[in-house]
Amino acid sequence: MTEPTAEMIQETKLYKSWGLSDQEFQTISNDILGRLPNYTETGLFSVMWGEHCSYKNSKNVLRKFSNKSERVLAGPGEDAGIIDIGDNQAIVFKAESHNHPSAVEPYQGAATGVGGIIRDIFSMGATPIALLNSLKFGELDDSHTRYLAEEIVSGIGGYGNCIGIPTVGGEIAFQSRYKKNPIVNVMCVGLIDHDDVKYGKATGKDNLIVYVGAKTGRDGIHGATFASDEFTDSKSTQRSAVQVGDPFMEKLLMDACIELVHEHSDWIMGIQDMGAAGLVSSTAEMASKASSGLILELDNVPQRETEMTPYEIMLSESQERMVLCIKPEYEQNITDFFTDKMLDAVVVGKVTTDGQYKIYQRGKMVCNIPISGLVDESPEYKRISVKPDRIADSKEQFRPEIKSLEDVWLKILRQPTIASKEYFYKTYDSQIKANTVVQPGSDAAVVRIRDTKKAIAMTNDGNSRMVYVDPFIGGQMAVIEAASNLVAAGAIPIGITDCLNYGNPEKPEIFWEFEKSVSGMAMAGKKLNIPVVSGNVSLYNEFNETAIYPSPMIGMTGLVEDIDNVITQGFKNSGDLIYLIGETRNEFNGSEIQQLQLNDVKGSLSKINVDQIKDRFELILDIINNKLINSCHDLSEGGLAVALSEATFENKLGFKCEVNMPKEYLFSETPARFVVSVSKDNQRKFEDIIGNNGAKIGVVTDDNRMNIKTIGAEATIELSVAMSIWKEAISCLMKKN
Amino acid sequence: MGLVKVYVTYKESILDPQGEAIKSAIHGMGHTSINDVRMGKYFELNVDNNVSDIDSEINLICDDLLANPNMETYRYEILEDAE
Amino acid sequence: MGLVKVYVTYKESILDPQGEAIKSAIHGMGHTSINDVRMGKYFELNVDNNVSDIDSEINLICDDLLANPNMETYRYEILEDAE
Amino acid sequence: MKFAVIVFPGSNCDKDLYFAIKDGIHADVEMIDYRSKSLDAFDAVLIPGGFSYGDYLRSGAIAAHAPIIETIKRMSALGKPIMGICNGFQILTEIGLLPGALIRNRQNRFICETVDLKVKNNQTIFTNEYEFDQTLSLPVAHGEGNYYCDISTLKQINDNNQIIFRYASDINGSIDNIAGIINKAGNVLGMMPHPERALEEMLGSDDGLKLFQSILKSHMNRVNL
Ligand SMILES: Nc1ncnc2c1ncn2[C@@H]1O[C@H](COP(=O)(O)OP(=O)(O)O)[C@@H](O)[C@H]1O
Ligand SMILES: [Mg+2]
Repeated sequence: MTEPTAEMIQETKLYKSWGLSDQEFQTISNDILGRLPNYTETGLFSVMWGEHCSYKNSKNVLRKFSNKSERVLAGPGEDAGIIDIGDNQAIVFKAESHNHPSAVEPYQGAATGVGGIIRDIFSMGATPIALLNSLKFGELDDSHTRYLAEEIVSGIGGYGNCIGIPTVGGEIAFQSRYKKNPIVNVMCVGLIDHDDVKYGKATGKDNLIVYVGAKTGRDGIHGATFASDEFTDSKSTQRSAVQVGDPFMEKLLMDACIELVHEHSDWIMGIQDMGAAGLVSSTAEMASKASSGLILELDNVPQRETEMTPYEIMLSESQERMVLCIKPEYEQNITDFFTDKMLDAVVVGKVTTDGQYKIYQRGKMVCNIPISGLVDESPEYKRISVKPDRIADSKEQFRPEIKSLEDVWLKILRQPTIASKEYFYKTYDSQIKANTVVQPGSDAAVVRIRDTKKAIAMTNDGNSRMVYVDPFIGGQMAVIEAASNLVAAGAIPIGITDCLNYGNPEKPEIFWEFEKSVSGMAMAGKKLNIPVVSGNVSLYNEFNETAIYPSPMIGMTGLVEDIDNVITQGFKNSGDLIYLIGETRNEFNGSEIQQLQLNDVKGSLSKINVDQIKDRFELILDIINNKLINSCHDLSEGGLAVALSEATFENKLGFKCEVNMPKEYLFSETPARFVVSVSKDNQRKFEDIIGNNGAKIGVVTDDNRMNIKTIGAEATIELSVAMSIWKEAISCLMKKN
Repeated sequence: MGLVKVYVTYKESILDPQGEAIKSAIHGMGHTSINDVRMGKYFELNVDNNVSDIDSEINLICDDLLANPNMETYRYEILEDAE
Repeated sequence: MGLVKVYVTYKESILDPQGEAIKSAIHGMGHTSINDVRMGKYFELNVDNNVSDIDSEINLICDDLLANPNMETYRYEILEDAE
Repeated sequence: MKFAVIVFPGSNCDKDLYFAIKDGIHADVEMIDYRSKSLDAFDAVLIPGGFSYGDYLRSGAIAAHAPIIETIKRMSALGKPIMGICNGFQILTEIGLLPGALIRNRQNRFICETVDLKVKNNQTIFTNEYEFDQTLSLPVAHGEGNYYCDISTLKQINDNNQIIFRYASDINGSIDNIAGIINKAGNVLGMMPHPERALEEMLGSDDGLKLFQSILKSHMNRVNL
């Protein structure tokens, strides 16, 4: 195939099918190059200026986030954010979306998502210690959805289990909007000593660019622009974008890179993973960070296929590859080092000072463009934002209809979004490395740090129903819920990473959802002093023009200073007293019970007093650190009824409670409430501290029953019945054919 | 009853990590005359004799389930009355 | 260059959970005329032409590596000059 | 006493096992590369869990051809204790030091959970610190942990008391709920559950500790004889 000439590209507007607008093409030709770009150059611009790499539609919204706190060592801009946890240690974490690849090839799409996020962490020199994932699927009554769920989950497990990083937590929700566009967000957390941090920089004239890892094939070409494109039935044959993951290769690569950073830090100037838009994005960004230029020799790039064009080599998204910038005197050491680890490392270029990106193949220059133009001068758009009609202004709340409290209670426990996710998370090795103190099944996962008293708690949250109903308040709730989960485990929230999943931002209503929900998250994060240090944006999540619910995912990490204080959500002893902390209000819009009874969510959400919630978090941490409670569980979907039920399942202990509220309120989803259990010995001290922030509602029992009295109603449910419904709901649905 | 054998392999351009690992193990064992290894899946389906259009049935099953057309190709043989 | 195709399957006596899972998925799709599914592995080996005794070489590779005789059986075909 | 933890490309429970020896029973331990030619300096060999060579082809199949395997076989012939956990067990069956094979879990899925198992033989160098029929709570994490052997092999290992651990209930389809077996000579143990993950109450169970203590104690007894 001969490539079209620069003139032909201009004439046929080929660039448009690659996602560049006429205006953008003009800027490139007139302002940046002063000539027409050739085929390869057009390709490079089109991926680098795509949403995935350039954030052109989202940059100005993302500025709302605060990324500062006394603990932040590095924020957005690096492969991952870094947060100080004391003792010269830090955690490094980031989340990544792989929605589109997972829709096309669910196993590999999800697996390569995991592989990619792990590379982001070890490329900074950190040792990955945990993985999490946030998944949103269509309803499980659909066979294609079940297929996607099964394959996506096994792809995540397949990669994480093989490479040996525990998958410790996550969330899974179901809603028909995700049927053809599942949400697959993965997060990785790593541990590092301050002095070991490495940045992805290509600096110092004549230093060498070294390529390490798997060979380059034609995988995923234009994967990055593909991710910025919507799905339609007719486009479902985008074949070239499928990448296959090789977790074995990545394990070798990970161990080697970590060892290199620890033992031979003096050999290397910078290290970077090849993620979206492969070689071009990694090398150009490394050069841009150091204001350097680069020369690349494509003939040296290890290739799996024959006759690859420069365009293909530069844009390939073959997995398990890294780029290093090294000092020339260590070239032999580096190649020997990697050869010993069964990995190929080859010099593919060098650093220059002219700021140009020059690429050669078979002696011919195939690209010569200013790096700043490619990386830093990508356009930025402020899209039009219009409030969708569905957003309600009225304060009216949905009123649940409850004839039999028992019935509704059990129905709610059977809802896939509420039911135990064990069927899925049991396929993840959550214990490898022997550090997982709290495994999946409680509020936050907790992983200890060996040889210290510290532990890291982490969670993924984001109730997209609430965000759909009211993006601003729903956004606040996502942050508050994540923080509640960490606090309930005994951890101080210290940092946020996010995945922002939305529809097509060129549609004003979608952009409004995006903007408002980010504002909500940013506001809550600022007030709670939890900085956003990394993240990812995934737009164009649509199928046949229907967008997913606005689905921001908050990945949050927390610090446990004394691991002996960690607690879980389950009741521990019969006879312990049960308290509800936080006021329960008449709030049903966007709730599980509204979804159940209306098969829809709507209405407006009530304002949230974040300052008050901040004080409540401090109160909870205070009672935990004073060892005054035996369990703590935050209330989320399904409200008090679900939280109390979940607290019984861990140790098969029941309860007898009485609350001074109407029965409907058992399902209210007022945020930031907690159910705690307290031994009688601690009652006095506990009550002194909580004052009127909470109320005693009952006692833990060992009679295998859940019993609750409300104003005018009472319900009793056998624990075994509730438990089997809750535990088996998802596996029953999955086994249906 | 008929037997249908289905072979599913990655498309040429798709990375086959297992094949690569197997190849280097084979080389390590001294069999250097093996230049290349690709690994695929193999299925044996037993089919009732009363199926009217077996080809279209098998193609459906392959397209929808046994192979993902985005990365794999398949072929099959029908062995009538293999029983 | 010759092409060798190798098929490895679980022994008859061993339950094949993947085959079972696929069978029920196929039934779920409405193809109830498929009575039984077994899943195995399929390999394509490219072999230099100058190998003297290709059968013994392939048998060695299969016995030592591609199949575990405790649970699997294999068969192969040689396609000379498949090139 | 000095332990070797063998590291194959793709092993990923090697460090856990290393810590189990170092911090769990405070013995000497070293990580040994799969290309090493000698294990003369060691008293016991531990083959860790993980995904050696990605578990590609079949778990343990490719590792069975690694250079160190011949050395491990020699150690076995000398009667040195050899223990394979999870992937290590798979490797030991692949190289024929233990009978049978580990096939795909009956439910066709990877499982990670903490399960109960019973000690069915406490007269071994690996289990003498346990009681007979004692129930242990140990984590499992595997996709191919379904122990299979033919009927005559099953009879043999039963007759010789080679079945060391059984699951308290069927978790993966293993024949006779077999979770761990020993060779006829009594010096090679393979088991699917992970004792190295169960050394501290904080992580859910410390039932694995006695296994490592048994090995240490047996060695000391022998040395002191
Ligand atoms: N995809 C997943 N991977 C791992 N663990 C999960 C996943 N989904 C849910 N879990 C676990 O199940 C438990 C309940 O999850 P969830 O209902 O989202 O909790 P919460 O409402 O407290 O945020 C948590 O421990 C969570 O980590
Ligand atoms: Mg919670």
